[in-house]
Amino acid sequence: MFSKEEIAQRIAKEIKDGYYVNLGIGIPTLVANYIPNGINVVLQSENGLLGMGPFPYEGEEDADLINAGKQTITTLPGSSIFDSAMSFGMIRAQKVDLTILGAMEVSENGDIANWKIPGKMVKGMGGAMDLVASAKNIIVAMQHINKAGESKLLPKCTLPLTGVKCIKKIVTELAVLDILPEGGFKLLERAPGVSIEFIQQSTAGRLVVEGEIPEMRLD
Amino acid sequence: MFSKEEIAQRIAKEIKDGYYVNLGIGIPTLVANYIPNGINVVLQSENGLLGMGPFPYEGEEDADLINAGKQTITTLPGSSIFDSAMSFGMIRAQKVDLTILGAMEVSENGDIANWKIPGKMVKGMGGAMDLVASAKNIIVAMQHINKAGESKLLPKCTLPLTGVKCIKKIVTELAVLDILPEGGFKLLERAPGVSIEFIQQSTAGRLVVEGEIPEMRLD
Amino acid sequence: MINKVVSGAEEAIKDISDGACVMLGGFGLCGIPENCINALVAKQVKNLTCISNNAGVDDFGIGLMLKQRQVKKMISSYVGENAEFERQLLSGELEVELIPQGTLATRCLAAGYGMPAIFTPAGVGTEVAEGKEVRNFDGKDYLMEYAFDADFAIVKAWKGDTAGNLIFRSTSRNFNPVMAMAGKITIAEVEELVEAGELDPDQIHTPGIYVHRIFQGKNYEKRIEQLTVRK
Amino acid sequence: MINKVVSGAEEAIKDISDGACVMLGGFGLCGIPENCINALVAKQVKNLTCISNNAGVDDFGIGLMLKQRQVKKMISSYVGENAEFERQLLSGELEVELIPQGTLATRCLAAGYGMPAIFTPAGVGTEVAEGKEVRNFDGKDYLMEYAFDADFAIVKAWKGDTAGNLIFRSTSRNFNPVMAMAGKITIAEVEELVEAGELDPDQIHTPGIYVHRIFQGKNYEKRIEQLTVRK
Repeated sequence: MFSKEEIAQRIAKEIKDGYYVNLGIGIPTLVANYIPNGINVVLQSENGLLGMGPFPYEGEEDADLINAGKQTITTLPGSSIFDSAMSFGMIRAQKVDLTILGAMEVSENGDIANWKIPGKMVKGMGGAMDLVASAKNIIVAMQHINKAGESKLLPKCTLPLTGVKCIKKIVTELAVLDILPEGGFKLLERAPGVSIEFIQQSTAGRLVVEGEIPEMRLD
Repeated sequence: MFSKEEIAQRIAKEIKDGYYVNLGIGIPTLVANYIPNGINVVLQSENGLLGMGPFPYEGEEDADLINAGKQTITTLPGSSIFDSAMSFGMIRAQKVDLTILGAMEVSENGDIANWKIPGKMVKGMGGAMDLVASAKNIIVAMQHINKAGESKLLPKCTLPLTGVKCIKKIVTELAVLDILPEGGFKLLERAPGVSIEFIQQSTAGRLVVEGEIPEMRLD
Repeated sequence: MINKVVSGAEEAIKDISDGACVMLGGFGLCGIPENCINALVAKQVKNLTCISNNAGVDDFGIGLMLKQRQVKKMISSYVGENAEFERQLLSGELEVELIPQGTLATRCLAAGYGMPAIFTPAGVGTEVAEGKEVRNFDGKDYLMEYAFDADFAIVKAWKGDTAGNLIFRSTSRNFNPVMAMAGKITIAEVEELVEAGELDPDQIHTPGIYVHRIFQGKNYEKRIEQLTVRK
Repeated sequence: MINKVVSGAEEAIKDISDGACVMLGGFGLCGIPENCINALVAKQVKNLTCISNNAGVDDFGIGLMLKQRQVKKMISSYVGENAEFERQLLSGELEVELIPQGTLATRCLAAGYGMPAIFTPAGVGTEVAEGKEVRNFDGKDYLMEYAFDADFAIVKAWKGDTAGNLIFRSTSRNFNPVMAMAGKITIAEVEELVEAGELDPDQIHTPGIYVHRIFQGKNYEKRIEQLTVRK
């Protein structure tokens, strides 16, 4: 099984040179730590920044410079700042190459639910609905099974949706899976030591297993 | 009868302190010369400038700084520059208080034609259609009668329209007229020495004359 | 040039009265109009509809207005970082309309650019789409969303001049420029107010035509919500 | 940061081929991409659809392309400042679509902001409205106009950096930022190209994400169309 850090590390391998990438809160944020050397990537923060740099050193934080998670950050040489309308404009116009975000549930046709649990306090969707509706390439970083041991990869989402038919790829503690255009979770890789049977058992939606399924590699 | 300069001078009296004003090409451009002292006005040039200043002194012209008529101009303290989308954005959002433009024809219901003469080379509407469709207050500066002696204030425009039901006021070499909400040219003032009969005779559309019609004053 | 300067927050908000619809710039606590919020709290104006990406925290920002129950309705994309908000929401005292962040920004842009409605794919197929017109362009569905119609917009800029021109600093820009364009009356508080002519016309983010009142704020706290540093 | 620098105009336009739809920034001759236009003239690419507010003059700007009959169709708001243009138009060699200037700008904005269509009152009740959807909002009629879909946008900026960030100077900004956002491939020529990090992030007009190729142009003529001076 993979740790959160390893999920992030595996997702980082999907990032190609020259990509503009938007990272959601949680595991996706960790992806930034694993971008391979020699790969030039620009991180977009939807509150209005291209070229998000690392956290500042203590004492160098700037209250005017935060990311979409409201954390203090830094800029990089070549960064640019813009307003919220332009930020979501470039997202809608699909100028951002890759969006990585977390999910509570994903369905086998690519629907995602990640913003609301009925009966619980709702904090809001923030920019998630804009991102999933607009991005041409979305990878979900999530746990395969919830704390109650139930699968989060479902035939159909049970929670209120964030977006429909938008997710392309999922990386969990157990596996890497693509969403097939015709529906279904296509198993691509399994985490080291995790059997296909266990993945099958942990996937409530339709799992498609074809041929040899290699173990995920992080190198 | 009024000269072009006098038409401009009369229109300048309509400008109130604090107005943002867009001036079209021709007589409207001359209005800038007659804005009374003590009246603070900001001129908008739709190619992307607020706070248009006078023409530059010889040798001080800047190829990057022109107005919508492509003339070299200057900025003023407090000027701002923006792109064409924002320029027409503020026009559409009615942030510009007054638009002054020329016309080939105006109809008694406030339609205007000023961009195209069938059979002649068409140069295009530029920003005129945006301006007339958006502005809350439009004054037309025009000749009452054309070179052939025909009225340009008509029951209905004969030329292709630039905008419909948008003109509020007209100042010509003969008269100042309002367009009535229910249609009709309401005579407000006549140029010095011009009789109501002559204005009547020069107005093909419905002219409304009520009560005393004072002479236009320029002071 | 037209002079937009007022004496301070109190004068700037003097005609914001009970029941008004007010937009407030900022993202989290970053770039919020601290002086005007404090003045609204002091004025105790009630039944406000507030359009703001977030709702502040318990003891800062819009949270201060919530504490006094001055807000009837919040229109935001992300809220709930304060306990009082949650209490009022769950008890039904506070009405909340949650909308996608990009939709929020673009509905401001639409108002500022005189576009009555815009199309966005955000929310298609979700509860956000309920009751809204869906339209397909080139095989993709979009929701039609209307321009905001706010009585007042209150924004915070870094520098401003007497003509109302604004320059924002870093990511405190966020919603401020689009809201500045969207208010019927726009109030700007700035950290530094200069004479018209001192700002480079090429570097102005919000032209003065969109700003009706401007003043130099004071005692900016600029609280940091998530101080995060590296070793 | 991603490096967008190419060697010059020739490389920048190398894949613009016959029949392409190309947007060109500038207002009159102010802020036009002189180097790229010259390269397109040298390349003799044909049957272009050009989206540009104006069409240059006889011996400068897009006029040079018209002279060589490289343009099949012009989409502009104001043209006819050159005799060859008029000749080709009257003879039917050149197709011309005239659209209101604000509609032109906003259809660029729509493309750059991922909005498939926008509403504008410009042209309602005129021949511009023919065949277009009219929609009433709050008692006022608007035309629905579609976002542009251009293969290339070519813009001219004052300064740019290796990451593709652009800063424009004075009113040579005009259509350049909105077209920069609207091209599937955007090419920027700049008067001064600097390293990433040399431009203030707060002062960038066009973020590099919208720019695919950038180079420092040379021999800018910057011709003035209407030299007007005071005594």
